[in-house]
Amino acid sequence: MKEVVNLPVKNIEEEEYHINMGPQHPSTHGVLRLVVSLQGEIVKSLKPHCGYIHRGIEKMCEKDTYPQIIHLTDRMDYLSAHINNHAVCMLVEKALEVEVPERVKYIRTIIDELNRIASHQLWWCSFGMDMGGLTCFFYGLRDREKILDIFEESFGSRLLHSYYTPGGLMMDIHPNFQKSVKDFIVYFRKKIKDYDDLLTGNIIMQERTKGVGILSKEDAVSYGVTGPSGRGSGFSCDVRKNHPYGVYDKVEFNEILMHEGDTFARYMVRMHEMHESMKIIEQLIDNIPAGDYSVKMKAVLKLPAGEYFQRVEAARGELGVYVLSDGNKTPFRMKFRSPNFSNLSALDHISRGGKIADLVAIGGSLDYVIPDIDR
Amino acid sequence: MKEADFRDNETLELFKKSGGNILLTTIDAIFDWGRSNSIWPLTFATSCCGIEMMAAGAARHDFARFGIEVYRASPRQADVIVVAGTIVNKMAPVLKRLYDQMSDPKYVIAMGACAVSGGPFFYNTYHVIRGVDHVIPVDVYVPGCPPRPEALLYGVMQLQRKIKLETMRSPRSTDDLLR
Amino acid sequence: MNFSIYDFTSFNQWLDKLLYDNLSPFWAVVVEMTVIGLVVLLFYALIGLFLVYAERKVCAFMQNRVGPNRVGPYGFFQTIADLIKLLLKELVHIKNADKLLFNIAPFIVICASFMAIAAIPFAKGLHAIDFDIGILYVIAVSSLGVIGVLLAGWSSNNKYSLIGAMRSGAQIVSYELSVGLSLLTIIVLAGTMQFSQIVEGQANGWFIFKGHIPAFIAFVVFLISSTAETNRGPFDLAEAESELTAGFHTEYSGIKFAFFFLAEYMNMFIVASIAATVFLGGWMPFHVSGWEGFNHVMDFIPPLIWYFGKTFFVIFLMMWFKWTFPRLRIDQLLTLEWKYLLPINLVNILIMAFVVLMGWHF
Amino acid sequence: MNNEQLKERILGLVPDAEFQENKQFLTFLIPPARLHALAQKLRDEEDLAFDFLFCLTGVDLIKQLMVIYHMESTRHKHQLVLKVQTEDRLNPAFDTVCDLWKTAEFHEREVYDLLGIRFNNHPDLRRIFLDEDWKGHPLRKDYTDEVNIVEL
Repeated sequence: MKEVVNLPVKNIEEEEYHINMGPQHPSTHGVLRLVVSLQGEIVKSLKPHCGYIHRGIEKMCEKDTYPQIIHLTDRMDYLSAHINNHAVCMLVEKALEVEVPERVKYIRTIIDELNRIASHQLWWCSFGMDMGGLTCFFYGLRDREKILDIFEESFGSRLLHSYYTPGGLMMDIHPNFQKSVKDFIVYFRKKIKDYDDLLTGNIIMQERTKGVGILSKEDAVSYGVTGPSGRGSGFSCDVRKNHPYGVYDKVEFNEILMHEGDTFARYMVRMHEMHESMKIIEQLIDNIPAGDYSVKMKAVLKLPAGEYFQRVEAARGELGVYVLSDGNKTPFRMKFRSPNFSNLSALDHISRGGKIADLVAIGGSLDYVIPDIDR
Repeated sequence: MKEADFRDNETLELFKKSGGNILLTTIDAIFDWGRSNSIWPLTFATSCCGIEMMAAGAARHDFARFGIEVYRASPRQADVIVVAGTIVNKMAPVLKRLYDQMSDPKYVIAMGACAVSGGPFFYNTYHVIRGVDHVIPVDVYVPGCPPRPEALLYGVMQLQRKIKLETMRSPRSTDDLLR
Repeated sequence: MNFSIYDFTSFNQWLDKLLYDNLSPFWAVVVEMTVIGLVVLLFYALIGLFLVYAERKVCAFMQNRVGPNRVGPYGFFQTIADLIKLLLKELVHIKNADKLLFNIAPFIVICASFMAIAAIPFAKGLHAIDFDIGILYVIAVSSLGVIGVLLAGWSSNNKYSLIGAMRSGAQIVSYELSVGLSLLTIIVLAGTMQFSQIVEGQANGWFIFKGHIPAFIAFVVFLISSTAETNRGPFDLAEAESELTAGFHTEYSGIKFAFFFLAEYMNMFIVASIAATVFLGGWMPFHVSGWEGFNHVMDFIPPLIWYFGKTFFVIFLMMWFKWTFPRLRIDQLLTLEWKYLLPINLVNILIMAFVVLMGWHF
Repeated sequence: MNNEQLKERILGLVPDAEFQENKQFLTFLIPPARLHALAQKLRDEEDLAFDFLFCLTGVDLIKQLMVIYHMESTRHKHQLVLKVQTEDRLNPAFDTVCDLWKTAEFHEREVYDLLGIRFNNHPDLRRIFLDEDWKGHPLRKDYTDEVNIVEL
């Protein structure tokens, strides 16, 4: 007689349903892969798998000279390319004890802030798209083109500029620069109201984001969630305030802090930051001092042996650059502390218990740029 | 751009010279007209070039004019995969799989220096595929780091031109055509 | 023999007579049905293509773009190019998919929308069949489509598809209620379910005006719930692109995908024409009692123009929704239906019944 | 707390910590065995309160392997750098700190992936960027790969 086999009875309630989001998925903003365990529509847990765009930039840096490295940093977080350049330039300047002219500091600060606005505009586009409002995408990109026009006028490139060099700038700003920036501020002050009308005030959007994906302040600090995402949880992590660089110590601006820690708070922090950035630019644009746009540097830059660290506030959070130099023209070890990498680590924690749609909204509000995670 | 400049590469049109039966050429013309005017891209971007691809779809450059705005997230329904950005060793099998999942006829545009040749990540790195043509066949290369949206549009128009030369007839050898 | 674009009854009678005079009754019926079928099929394809084009232009207009303009004048042949391409695209056979159901699903979806068109009156005398339970028929038939969606999701052997199908099932089953009840409100007022009589009943004023506030509420509820029933944004959870890549039709390619694509637009056309017929008077011109001259001018505009004008107005409203609102979450979607629309609807019917009883309507 | 006081405090906690000169940060090289206990104290004690680990770097010093912890106190705004080293290049291992700072989980996985340094008690120590079957650890100075690397 055949033996009766007792198959293990599975409890359907406890069974999990795994789906792969990515590497090609519209809401992962690139090639991130999230393995999501679902129970019905509810996210039980998720595991991020990175590395689908890991290009080994840190290894390349060990063979490249410092001016070459600047070009690689552009391609990490391409949406805040200038700010990444700024970090490396300041690090080299600090190591060589070079003081850059005031004019350079002013211009760098203005362009950093323009870059931050452009980045937040693109975030708004993609956040709107993640929420299902496709028109947001076009509104945001329409206004972003205006900033790209300013960039193109001054340094001839739209996205990756490598405009900063150790010791100053690649070239002087275009004579029209001040006028076009001022025009843009006037234009964007008007247009940002559209953003509020279209998405911020929308009942569906508010229902979907308020109270969703809550990240407490303690967790934000522990996970190292910085930038607008961290400030949405009340974590005062603005490098511009805490460790001022450029001319941030000379301008008046507020560090936007919200304490709810939900998706809507992260959204609102970015919306307010665009206003703050415009405020900073307005204070600086008329006061750019005359002078050289660059100081004379040696042809081959050799950093004295030692360790150097530079922190800047990129559009998505704190970017840290660590260099261990052995006195050669190339770094011995270079490490980028990328904001998105730490922000991503919190995704599992904050999206548990939400729905799939919440996961998408949370991902949009963390605003990750995958090449910056993978480097 | 002037029409003459656009057509400065004449090798493509040589393929058309070989002539054929009127019924087949008419059907060819209709099919090619349909295919070339409805190229739906796959939503796929790996890095910086993806942003310029988005910009190409946005209000200023608006590649909906060519009927390309129907971004399909599912590879089954897409016609062209615009490889926008670096492809690394870990991504290569995924890309191959995406390409295999697309239904024929399918086309590939390699957008940006990374996809064309590895670009800035050619030397001293251990994880980058130097050119996406090592993984999947490429129809049009669009150089630039990243290419401007206009460049992508130009690439798409060249792809349309290429599609217009497709035929159902059995292919002839290149020597035959160039004679 | 006088044909007029105001009344197609005489044309129908002439055609009917012609066929019966020349053929045996059996063949006359066969020919009649074939002709009607072909006309409806052609109409279906044309409207579908036009709607896709219209949507692309409307969304371009809302997004500061120009939309298709390279293929033909103003890009008018864009959708024809798309159709040719989709027809010629490879049909991917999915391993481990349920072959029969996988292949049959798009046909169910398209047949459901195809059948619903039959009952809709386009002008006086211009409809395929005039049921005395026309509204009931349309509601019943149009909700058959969900079976196709469920089958597509189930048989694709794809997890995204399954989630999309389940969402769609929950959504359509719930919103079907609101659609039915909001139409019921008007049936209470009209006292009939036959489309031709409903339209006739609006000769001296459209129901949305005749029925006071309850009719207007019913119209709004119908608009919301019919948008949801057609799986369009902001209720496009079944295909939610940013969440489920393409939802239930993730695995479909070529012409089968085109069927889903077309069915979506046709469903939109159908619900829009029901809205136009039941609430906005169908092909009836706009009349204000007492203004004879004005009414006469209105009568001069052919009913087909009235009908399509109203339908496209409603379609434009639905496109406007889609391109403005972000998508709802599944629990909010069900909350909206069961906690808000349904109670509002039930109360609304009571009020309407009361209004009709007291004779307060016009 | 300024750097002088902080230095006294740390040396009080770990007498065998080696102070290193650095212009920017207060830097200590500490024995690996004391890492976790010290990190715990650094995070939990009221006057130290280093709650924000803003960078975790692995370095290959050719002879040794080193891990660097950059930390900051969000309350007191002071910063500190800890280093741990090992000469064991075959089986390097340190204690994990990801139970103290959750951000360390990903950073330690990165260090493991690129430098091959193991972290004891880490909950999920897998490669994070490279494939599971990838051979070697690319950021090591002795890493060679004739197939993939084109030297300039």
